[in-house]
Amino acid sequence: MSIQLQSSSLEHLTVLRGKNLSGLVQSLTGSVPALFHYQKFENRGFIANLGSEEFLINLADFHRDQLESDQYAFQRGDVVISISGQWRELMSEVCIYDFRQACPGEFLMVLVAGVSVWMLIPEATETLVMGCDPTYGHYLFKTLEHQKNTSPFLNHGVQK
Amino acid sequence: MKFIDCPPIGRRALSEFVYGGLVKHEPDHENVSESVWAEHVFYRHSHPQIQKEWWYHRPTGMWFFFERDTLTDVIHHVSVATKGYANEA
Amino acid sequence: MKLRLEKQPLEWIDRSQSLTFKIEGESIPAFKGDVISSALWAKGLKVMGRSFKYHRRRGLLSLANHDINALFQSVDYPNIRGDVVSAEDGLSLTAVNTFGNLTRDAGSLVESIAKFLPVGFYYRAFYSPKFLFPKWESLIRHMAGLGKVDTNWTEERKHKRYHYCDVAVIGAGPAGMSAAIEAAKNGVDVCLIDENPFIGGSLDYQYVNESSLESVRDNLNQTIEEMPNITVISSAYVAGYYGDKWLAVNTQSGLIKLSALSVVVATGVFEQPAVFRNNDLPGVMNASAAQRLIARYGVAPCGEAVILTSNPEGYRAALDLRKAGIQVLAVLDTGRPSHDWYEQVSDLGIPVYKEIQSIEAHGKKQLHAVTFQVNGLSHTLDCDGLLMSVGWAPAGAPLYQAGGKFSYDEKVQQLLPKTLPQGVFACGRINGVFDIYDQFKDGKQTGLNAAEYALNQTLSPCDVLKSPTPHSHSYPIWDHPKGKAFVDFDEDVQLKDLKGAIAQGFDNIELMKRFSTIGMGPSQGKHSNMNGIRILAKLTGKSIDQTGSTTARPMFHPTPVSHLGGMRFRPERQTALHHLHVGSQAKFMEAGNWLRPEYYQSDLNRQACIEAEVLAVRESAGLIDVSTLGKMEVFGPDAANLMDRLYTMTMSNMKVGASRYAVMVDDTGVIIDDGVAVRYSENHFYVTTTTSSSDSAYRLMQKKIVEWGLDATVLNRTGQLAAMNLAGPNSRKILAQLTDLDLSNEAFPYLAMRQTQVLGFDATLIRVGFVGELGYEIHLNASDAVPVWQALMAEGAEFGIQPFGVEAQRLLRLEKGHIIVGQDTDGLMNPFEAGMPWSVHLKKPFFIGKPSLAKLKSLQKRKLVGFELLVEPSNGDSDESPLESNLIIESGDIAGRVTSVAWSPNLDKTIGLADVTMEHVELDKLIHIKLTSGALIEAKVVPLPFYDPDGKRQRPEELLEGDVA
Amino acid sequence: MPLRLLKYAWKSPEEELRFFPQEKPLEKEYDVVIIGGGGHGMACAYYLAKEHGITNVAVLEQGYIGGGNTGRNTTIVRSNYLTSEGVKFYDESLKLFDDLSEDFDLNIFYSTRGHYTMAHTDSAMRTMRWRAEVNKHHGIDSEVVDVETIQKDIPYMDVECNGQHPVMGALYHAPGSVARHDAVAWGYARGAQMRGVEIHQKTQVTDIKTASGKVVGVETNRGFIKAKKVISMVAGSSPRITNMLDIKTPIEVFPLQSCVTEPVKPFMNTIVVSGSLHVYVSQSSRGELVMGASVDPAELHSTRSTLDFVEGLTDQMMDLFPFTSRLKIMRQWAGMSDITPDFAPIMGKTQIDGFYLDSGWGTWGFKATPISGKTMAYTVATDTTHELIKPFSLDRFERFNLVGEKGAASVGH
Repeated sequence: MSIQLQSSSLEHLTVLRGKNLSGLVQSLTGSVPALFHYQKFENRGFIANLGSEEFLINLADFHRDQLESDQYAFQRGDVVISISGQWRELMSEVCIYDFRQACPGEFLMVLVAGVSVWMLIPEATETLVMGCDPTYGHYLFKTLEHQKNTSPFLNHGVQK
Repeated sequence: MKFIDCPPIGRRALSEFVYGGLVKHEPDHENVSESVWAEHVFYRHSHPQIQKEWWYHRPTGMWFFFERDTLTDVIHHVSVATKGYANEA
Repeated sequence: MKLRLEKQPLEWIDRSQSLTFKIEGESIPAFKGDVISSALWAKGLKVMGRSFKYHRRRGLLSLANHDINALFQSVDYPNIRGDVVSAEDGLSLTAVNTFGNLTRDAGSLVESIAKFLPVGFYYRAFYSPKFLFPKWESLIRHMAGLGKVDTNWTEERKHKRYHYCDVAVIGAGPAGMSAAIEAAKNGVDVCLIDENPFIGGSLDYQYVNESSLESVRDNLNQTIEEMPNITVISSAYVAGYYGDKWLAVNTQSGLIKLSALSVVVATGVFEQPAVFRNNDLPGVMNASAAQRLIARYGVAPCGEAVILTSNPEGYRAALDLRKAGIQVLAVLDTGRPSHDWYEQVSDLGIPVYKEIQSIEAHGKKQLHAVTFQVNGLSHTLDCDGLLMSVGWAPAGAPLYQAGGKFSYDEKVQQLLPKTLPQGVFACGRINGVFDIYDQFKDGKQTGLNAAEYALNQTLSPCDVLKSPTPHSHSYPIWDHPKGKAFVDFDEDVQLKDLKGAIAQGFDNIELMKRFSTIGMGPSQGKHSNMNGIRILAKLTGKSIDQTGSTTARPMFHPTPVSHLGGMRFRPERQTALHHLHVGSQAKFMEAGNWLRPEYYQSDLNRQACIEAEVLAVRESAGLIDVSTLGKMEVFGPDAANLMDRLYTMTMSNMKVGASRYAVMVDDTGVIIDDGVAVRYSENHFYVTTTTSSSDSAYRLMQKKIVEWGLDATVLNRTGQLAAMNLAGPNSRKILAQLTDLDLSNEAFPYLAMRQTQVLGFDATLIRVGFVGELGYEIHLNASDAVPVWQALMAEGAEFGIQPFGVEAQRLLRLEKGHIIVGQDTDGLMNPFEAGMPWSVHLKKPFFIGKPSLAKLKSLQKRKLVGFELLVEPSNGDSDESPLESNLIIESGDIAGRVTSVAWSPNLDKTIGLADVTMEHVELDKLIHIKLTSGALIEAKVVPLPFYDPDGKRQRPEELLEGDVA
Repeated sequence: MPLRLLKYAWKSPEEELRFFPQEKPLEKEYDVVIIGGGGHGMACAYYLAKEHGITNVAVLEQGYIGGGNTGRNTTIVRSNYLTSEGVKFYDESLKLFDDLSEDFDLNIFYSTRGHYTMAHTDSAMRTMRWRAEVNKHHGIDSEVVDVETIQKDIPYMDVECNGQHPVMGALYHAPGSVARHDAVAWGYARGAQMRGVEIHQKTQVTDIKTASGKVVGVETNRGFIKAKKVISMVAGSSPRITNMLDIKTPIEVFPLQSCVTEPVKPFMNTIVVSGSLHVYVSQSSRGELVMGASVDPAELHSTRSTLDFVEGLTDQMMDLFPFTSRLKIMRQWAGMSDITPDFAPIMGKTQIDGFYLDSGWGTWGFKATPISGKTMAYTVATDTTHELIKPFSLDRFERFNLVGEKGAASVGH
């Protein structure tokens, strides 16, 4: 089964918190994704809606001076893992979430191998992008690699 | 192992949640008697019943209210814990 | 005697692939596809195991994992089940629990004293005189247990995975297959699970020779193979039904945790042995076992067979044996048959004895003859096979675990599902449906209903198809004055044992089970519980339903630890500076799921390394990674109000740019966390928590914001930020090299906070004094931590800066009398007891635990105090030092305990903190520490802090501004 | 061959003396009604009869004798508690246990194995030393041992724990024992019955009646029974009973699960507990490894089993004992733990005259069986709270006078 893993970081990853963030996001990108959805932009850019008072963004265009009062931005150094190929199969070993319900465009926050991660659910054949707290990054990557390399389920599936 | 339908985050496994205890109404600190306070802190009727509980969803950091039957473990109602909700009604 | 037959139409073995394995040194030929038991039987080795208590010879009983007669040991595994484990080339096995081997087992001497060992004998002896019990116990333990563990076995961990479907069908027999197909036709995803390597169930061993079913069988198999929405999981069993339709499916690759919307239980029935004298002789087996042996492995169960039956299935077995060329001497029917198979058997000229009244088997090492009575006349037939077909018990484990209820149906003489939880269905023989065509129909109806349930549709009505006639004998039990009528083969429980237990008052199902151990062996009652219930009901004069049954708990079959445990998913965290610590020879210690440098190793011993780090901080400069502290941003219009409510001290009057110690208590006033809070702006605070409570404190903060309805936000930045503490008299000089900020006392006093840049990176600096020297805590983005640490170390090199670890910090803070929450405090300590009454601002209108603290203030019974030893251990009679948790003993009573203690190289004495009762808190009071050896040494209560009491070192500018307690 | 077995050899089962006498008809009134026919209830009845001559007693059991937590625990007995109150109480219990077989004329298989509580962190080591010091002060055999000692005594344990959370030392408690749990309940039951106490199984208390603040009797599924003294000894069902009297308590009920492996030849002679890894294990006389962990994460009045429990437990077991990966889990089950905020029991009188409570047993009820029965019997018979249970009164909470057992009890069983 073909699965590739790659670990990286996102230079402009930022969490926005505060009031009237929809307005800010609108001015940055021209639209606002629905709750727990994301929109993709070029150069790994994206903007994800985590609720009326929170957005996770990776946009080179964003600058702190665009913030109004009661708006806060905090840099994020998440470890970002890209999984290409049959990522759903790999996830079935480490994540209880039923990915049958995950649709492209969804921003999913879920536990993977005991660590909280976020994911950008991609189109069918595209690469999954997931991020986690940087201090868990080495553990998560190591764990996923190990599962990928050793699991009989990834080689044979559940069917005999 | 259970799945719970949690608007707005969908059908989620209970293993993603942390139990946060009963939803209780804290007495006013200014005028509370010692016995009322002790009752609030310690005492309750904890027989099997449907009770309203705090449950924390770890990946999103959201608090939910579950109305759960402590006899059958059936969760009858789920809602996002809205601000100030616990102090109402 | 060779018992291998000609090729059978549906056999599982591949005769083109031969292999050899060994049992106790003897070579056994086998074909690929054989199980251990079938290969042994084929070779004529009918003694496959020795029984648990009496070491009696045991042969095939169920050939279906319903008993453990054939249990083996290899060099790698204990308790290998011969009936279901494949014969592998080169495998070498021995029997388990023998004192010798299968042929000669000294353990069988036990049987000669069996009359002294009635049911529960071990409760009645061995305890008096008391001192002898350990000797008896050792003997009992010697006799106990099955396979042997080799403690040098390496760890095996299998993979686990989750899988999701709409309808899960357990059991791929005629009903289960029909259910799966019908559900799939309705457009849902189906998983069909069967414990055998091939689907088919009874179709493939009980109905092999029914020519009318050939096309039906082919059709079912082909449809299942072709339907894309049916996933077959074979060689897999449902170890347990859990929670809301979660099935733990154990496969040979590992555990599949299968979640379904509806579940169809088509697990069928376990054939139950009859109970009569010597019913355990090798050669006496269930009729279905004989049919499996022939159909799957092409092995004859015997040369000359007698069949004991109470149902049509026994006749079907007779036909199958005859077809395989085995002589059937007679069919012994407990009733008066009238069905088609009986006619067929009669037509073949096989004698049928009706309404037989008793039965008994004979043989020494294996079955030689059967004696039975008809019309008061005794008959004996010499034979080597006695096949029992007297009834069935539901394989109901998943239904019981799902909360289903069974009740006894007198018509079918079987326990049938009575009420089932929503979305859980049963079909086939477990449902009492015995006609094969009805089984297809029942499966189909049920499959439709399961699909409808999964699709949230109204369920279609079902016909009741259960058998109009019994398929089980209501009491297949024939007593004999000489006993040896076995009910539970695993545990060697005989009919007389159950009678004994009941007679003594263990006369309800659970007590009888616990006293006699029926059903408690590895088969968990699959072949014994039903007979046990029948016996109890009969002897107590109750109905089966009144008698009830024991609970069928997971596991369905014993399930390997390696499968259940699976891979290790134990998250571990590393700070951004981890690799620098590794490069500096850090000795790491675990702190929750973090790794932290305990100290940095050099040529010196541990203690000397730590002391060198301590001295560097006191004399010049040290640098410690404190990134594991919880780090929370608190902001929003109500941020100040929130901070006031969370912590015992007032936070709202803190100035922007200031810091303050922060203690959090729970509702009962117990200290649960501490840290440092700073104010970035009117509506923006930043607060640290202890390493261990970062997650729980964050959760609590979020919860309280919701509960109190405050317009504030908290963000957990623990992993996103790094933090380090630069401390020591030269810290200012070193830091000044990396920042343009005015670090002078006037511009940046003690307890102040400044947001600035360090080495060009955004950073927060806090002038803290945890270790009691001039010092700066630097908080910054984790990605910037490495260059800043390296620059500080480089700039500090000329001052002899040292990285220091947790141990040095613990000593440094002890010299300053600062507590560590969780070490100096316990699960009940409040701030008054911790010696920090100044941290409780009871004048605030509201904070967590305030009413408790208001009460506890006047109830103080103990307090943390500082102490120093009067005589250093090195100067005393012995050199034993006090340890943390040594007790304070006054007038013979416990008056407290040492919470922290260390020898201070700076003060040249041993100092510590002790939690003592209020009678002993006065300064200069002598207290007595009881050393681990029991010796008492004297210590004196002294003021805190021990070191630099005026705080001149941490704030050389004297008190200028800031928020001082 | 012990001589005792000879006398059974020549009898048919029917000739044997009944272990339990035939149940007598339920009377309309008793001096004392004990709710709950588990170990505690039976022990209380036994001591009421034996030591106080009170025999007009009915034990009402909704199921069968010993069918609650008595039959669901992992049978460990120890006294290495953290507080003086706990240590004294459990030490008395151990002394009683030691003589029970002879008292009962029934072997309860009281087997002294030695009990290790492994410490995997600095702070656990401090707690172990704290317990050891308190224990020693009260004359309990208890000490902190180092890794070398552990390895010598349990050579098959992986003290490195697979590289994560290695063992740093342990609390060793030589008197730590196991006993055949069912036999304890049966022995007390028989002893009580022989002295005239009646045991009524399948008799469920549905209400407790009071008049002017005093107990007058209990309502059951078999009718009303008059009694001036009613003792609730129902562990996980305590909140259901206290609710009948509108008594609020700090008790919360959590499932506590256990499991056993298939039997293997005995190789493990000690009891091993690891607080950090949430495992405790001993090997029974049948050869099964009997294992447990901490309570379930949320309140529940149920004895259902979960997969999460057995997955977690086996995962941690393999860290301590790698070779157990090749054993199989045979059966899992659960009991209901009635847990208090300070992890100490609630015992003695209540605000209702004539209603006595024995509850809050958390995960330690079995080891307290003899002493609970004895002290509760004393308290009920003399109407004076027994000295040993004074610290465990229900009203300690509103007085903010909690017992500090939380530190130690959370890790040991």
